[in-house]
Amino acid sequence: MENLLYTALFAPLVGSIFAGVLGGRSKMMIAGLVPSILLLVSLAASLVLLGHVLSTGTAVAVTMFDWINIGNFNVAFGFQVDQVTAVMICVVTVVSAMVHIYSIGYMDHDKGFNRFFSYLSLFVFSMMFLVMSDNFLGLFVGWEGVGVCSYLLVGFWYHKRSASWAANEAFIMNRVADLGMLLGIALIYWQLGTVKYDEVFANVDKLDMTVLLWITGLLFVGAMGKSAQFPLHTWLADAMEGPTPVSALIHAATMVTAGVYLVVRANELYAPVPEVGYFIACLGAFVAMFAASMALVNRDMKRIIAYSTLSQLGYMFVAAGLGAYWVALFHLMTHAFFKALLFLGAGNVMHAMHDELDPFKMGGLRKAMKGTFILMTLASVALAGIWPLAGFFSKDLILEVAFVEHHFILYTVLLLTAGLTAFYSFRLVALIFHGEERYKLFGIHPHEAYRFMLIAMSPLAILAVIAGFGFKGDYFAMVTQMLPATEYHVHSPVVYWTMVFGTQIFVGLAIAYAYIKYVKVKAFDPAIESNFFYKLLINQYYIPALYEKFITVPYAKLSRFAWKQIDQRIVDAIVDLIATSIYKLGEVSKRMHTGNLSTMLRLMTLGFVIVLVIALALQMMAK
Amino acid sequence: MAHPYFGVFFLVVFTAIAFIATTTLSAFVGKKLAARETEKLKLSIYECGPETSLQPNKISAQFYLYALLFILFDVEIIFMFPWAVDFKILGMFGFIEMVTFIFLLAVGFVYAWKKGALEWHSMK
Amino acid sequence: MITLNHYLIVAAVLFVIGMIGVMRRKNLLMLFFSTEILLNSVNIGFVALSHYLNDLSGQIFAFFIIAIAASEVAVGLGLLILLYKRKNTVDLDVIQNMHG
Amino acid sequence: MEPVKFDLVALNLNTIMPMLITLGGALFILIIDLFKKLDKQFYVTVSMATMLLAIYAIFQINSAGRGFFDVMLVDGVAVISQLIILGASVLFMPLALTGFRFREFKFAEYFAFFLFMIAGFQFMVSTDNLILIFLGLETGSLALYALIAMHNRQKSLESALKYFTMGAFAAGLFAFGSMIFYGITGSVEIGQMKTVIEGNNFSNMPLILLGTAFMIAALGFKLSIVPFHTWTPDVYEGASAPLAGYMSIVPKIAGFVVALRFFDFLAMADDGVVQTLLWIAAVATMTIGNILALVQDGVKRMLAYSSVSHAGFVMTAILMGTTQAHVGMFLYWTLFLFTNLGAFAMLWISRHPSKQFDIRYDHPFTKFSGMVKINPVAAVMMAIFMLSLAGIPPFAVYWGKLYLIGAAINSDHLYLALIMAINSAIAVYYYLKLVVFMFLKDPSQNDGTIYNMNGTFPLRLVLIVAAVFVIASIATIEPLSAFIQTHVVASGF
Repeated sequence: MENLLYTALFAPLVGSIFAGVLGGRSKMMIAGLVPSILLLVSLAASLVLLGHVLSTGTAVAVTMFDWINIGNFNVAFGFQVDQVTAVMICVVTVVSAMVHIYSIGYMDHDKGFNRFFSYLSLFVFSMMFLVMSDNFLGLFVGWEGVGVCSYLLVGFWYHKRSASWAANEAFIMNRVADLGMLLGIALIYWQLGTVKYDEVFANVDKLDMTVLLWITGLLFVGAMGKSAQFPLHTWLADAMEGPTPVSALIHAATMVTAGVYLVVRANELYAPVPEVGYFIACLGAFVAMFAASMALVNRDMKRIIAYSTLSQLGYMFVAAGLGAYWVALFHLMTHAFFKALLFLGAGNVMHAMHDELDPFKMGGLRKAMKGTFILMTLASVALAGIWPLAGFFSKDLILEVAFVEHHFILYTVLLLTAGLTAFYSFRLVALIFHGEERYKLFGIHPHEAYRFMLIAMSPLAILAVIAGFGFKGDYFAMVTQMLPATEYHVHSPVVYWTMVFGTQIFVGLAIAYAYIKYVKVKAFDPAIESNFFYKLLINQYYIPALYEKFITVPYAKLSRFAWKQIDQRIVDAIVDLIATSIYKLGEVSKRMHTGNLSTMLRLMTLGFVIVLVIALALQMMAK
Repeated sequence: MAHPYFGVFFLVVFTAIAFIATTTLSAFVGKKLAARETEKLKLSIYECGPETSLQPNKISAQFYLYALLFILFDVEIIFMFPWAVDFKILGMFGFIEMVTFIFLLAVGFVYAWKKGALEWHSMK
Repeated sequence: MITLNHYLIVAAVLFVIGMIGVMRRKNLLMLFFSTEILLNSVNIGFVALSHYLNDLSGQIFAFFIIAIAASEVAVGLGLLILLYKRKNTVDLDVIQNMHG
Repeated sequence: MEPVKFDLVALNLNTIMPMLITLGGALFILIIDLFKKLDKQFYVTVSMATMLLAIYAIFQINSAGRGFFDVMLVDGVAVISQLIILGASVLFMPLALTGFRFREFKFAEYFAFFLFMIAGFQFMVSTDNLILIFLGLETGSLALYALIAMHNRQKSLESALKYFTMGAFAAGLFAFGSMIFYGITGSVEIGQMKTVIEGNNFSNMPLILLGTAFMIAALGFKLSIVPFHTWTPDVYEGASAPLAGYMSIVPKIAGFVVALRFFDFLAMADDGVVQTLLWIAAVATMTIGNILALVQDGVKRMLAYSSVSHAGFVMTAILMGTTQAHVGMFLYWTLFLFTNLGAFAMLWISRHPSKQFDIRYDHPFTKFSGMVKINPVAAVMMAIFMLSLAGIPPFAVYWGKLYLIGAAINSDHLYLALIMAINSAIAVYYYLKLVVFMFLKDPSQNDGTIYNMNGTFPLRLVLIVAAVFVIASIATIEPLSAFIQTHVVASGF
């Protein structure tokens, strides 16, 4: 089992190194194939590990060696695969394996083909490291690793100014949040003297309430950054500058869910402080609604999906905040499948439309791209939460949780959001695939993606369909060995069925409305632009503008001041002075080495005399 | 002097200064004051008086090799004196040791011989 | 009466003479002479001490120093001859191609 | 007087066997050469066999202790240092099998001298008798002077002469120092000196300090302690690259062992004068070595100054006097062995007998510019050695530095630890200078093969072994330090 664990963890790293070695060269098919095959190996290993955990109910744990061993600070370099991790690694490897294969087609004509696979595999390795680590420090290392890879991949087309700006934005925002997380981990270590999950959780009751409040709060700040929760959400939409497979893998399925994973993983820390949990739930619900509203009007296909991701992350945090950790994790899993599918479909469309992102310039693509149309519709249905697809089982469950826990406001918000979700999803589908073929105006001849790309998407499609009713039972039985096994049942059957059918009907109506409104659209209607709500939403509630005005610009001014006045005049001068004086010293003493033997011998004698003088002087002083 | 290392630091600084000062001083003095002309004289054979003219028939370099070999083997004799003085006391052990010693010297001798160091005219 | 101190003073004086020679000489041959003086001053000291302490190891040390001095001379003269062949001088100022 | 009884068992010939083997090998080569002219492959094979046999003989010494009329002292320290000496020699020897012909390898004497030198250093480390130490020191050094001079370059003769002259002076200092200690204690054995001096409670301190000053000067020459280091850059520059690498390791470890035996008890005296002296010497050495390495233009000369600095770094272990420090010293040197020999071997593999890259240097920095573009494998290899020398984790020397700085902290030498850390930081600069040249500049040469044109399979093998060790040190560090620890503790240091 241990070897399997290592295989699952390190196979992507090997792939990354392989592709990285070829990084500087022009496109080589092998640089894509080898990492993909290694990821399939990793996937197989993960599945076997899942099977093992599922059948025996015991976790696989290994300690590689003592990692950091300074004084009393001792962190063993350990990994473990327990129930939660098993779910995570399977999700990660499934999605990333498919994305890898898909990318072989998607990045076909890109100059940085080899580099891309190197980064992508490195990301998978970091993500696996993150979820498999058995201590907070290892988690943090993985956390930073995925941050770096995300930076590299968002800025993959670094020659584009917007891409490198987005990469920097994502990186910097995450650093701010990571500081909180690091402080949280440091606080844990300071209080408990360990960062290993088992030991930390075993000693939670020893912690002071205030301290626990701080720890959970600080950890959540880290989670907010990575999962792009309000007010650190702006980077996610901008991160769509990266290649689409990256958006599918990192900004939908895996990395952004790391925040949820953290809360689920640290559930034993959150359990004693329901106040924090309630805050998380409220924030989650707010973000769900907030993001969904921005998705309503956006005219950028990828951004719409990104806002949808944001909104779904809100759902997950509601569940996690209310203590329904297994529900959160379940939604994480199903969401990973259908959202990755949605993104990959969007990638196909983008390819077909020559990187056009405005859905108002598309339309009627279902004839040209039948496979993509089916897959994307499937994903959208799943996202909307229509029975019997995956989204229904996980998302409706969250609604139920809110209802059962008597948080009716949250419930209402989430219900409305479900309607919005259905609306914007099918607005997109309708605009892209139905109606008139508006793209003809632009002289584009769309074509379907490579067949193997569609095949790579199909496992995700299958999972998006069956993950709900197929896995729920086993999943619940397995995961609740670790997580609190609260069943959420509405006791009155009348209320229950009313809720289920009510929701379905509500969602159905939303879909129908979207179709009616957008199927017949001929072109974008400029009249709507003067609408106040439209303005508010398309400008993302003016939040980026506010950030720009109140944080970025003053900060830039401050930095400029620090650079010009403090750094250049004082710090640099001092550093330069030290460096040049050391160098000068070298030049001076270099002159001492004249190469003349006599000088050398004299120096030697002189040295002897100096040693003698110092010795005798010291002897005097000692007396 | 509160800290025991204070003195050490003082001395490090002192040494560095003394080191640099004395070397630069000696270089300076050597450059400015050394009378170059006398050096030439010092390189002559007797270091004083008029320079000796070159010998018309130089002593062959082979001579030095002979001298070197002579010194080497001559000096090794001193290790035999103690043995010779205490021959009886050292007994068999001393004898064996000395035979080993002489054998090693003989190896050196044969080596020099075979290499032609003892041939007067073979030197190129 | 000549005591141990006299011998040691002679040894020390010889050593200092050798040391000054090592520092001042520009003729490599003279330089080697100086190092021989150094070693021989040590010999005097060793033998005197050995006699005074009534212990033989000092004299043995002296023997070995003599032997080593001889082999040192052999190697040194070998190098010196090589230098003389190439540069036609034994002035040590000619060998300062490497510096800094 | 009774005749001396001759008892073979009491001689404990095992203790002297490794040296006898190397000496025998040397004589064998000399004698063979008299009767038949053979090529260098044969001599290399014989030398390798001899050295491996000697290593085997070292492992056969099961009872550590004295032998040969109590002159030999084969304790754990002697075993480790002999292993380091022979290990470095085994790595060095294949470097003679170069692609180009170099003059020195034509002579059988080269290999004989080499084995004599090893024997000399072996004697030096496995005794505490000053006579034998002196004898070993001189045997090793005299052979080494000849080895340097045999490299047929104008500079080689110059460096041999410089090294020889200073060495002769240092020998005089060593002898005079021994004489003083003999006068104080009436013995030439370090162990008995210790007993006597500690018995008198250091009553003769001024005299002891006089002797110590002589010893510091004499050993400081061998260890290239500032200001006795002036020969180091010149000799390294003049000698062939592998020999320079070898010189930075083997004579120094022998010197360190002697210094360890000699200064260990002196440094532990109550008034701490000797300790302070060593402190100043070590700090001056690592700092000045570093500063001078900064301003060099030739890679070999830079490495020479850097090895001065490394010697100062390791010197600190002697003044600390704790077991951890002593273990760290041997550990550091073992790791340094592979790294430094590897770095010098990289220079060797790029050496051409006649082609000059620069008026003065065989290996100027500019020779390596843009190397990664035309010979990436060699560039990466070189970079690994440089990073290791700079003490960047996880490469070999990093662990040594960590161990020694840790020992400094544990023995309450906080300022020393700080200075060591600062010096390590300065050192990064000049090692990375070469890396920057290799990776960030435009190529200066047209042809990438120029960097390994002297290479043959044995040379590459040595390089690979060194590189693998440097990289894999993260795994080998544990067993290695455990091995050294047992041996050092067993010999009471």
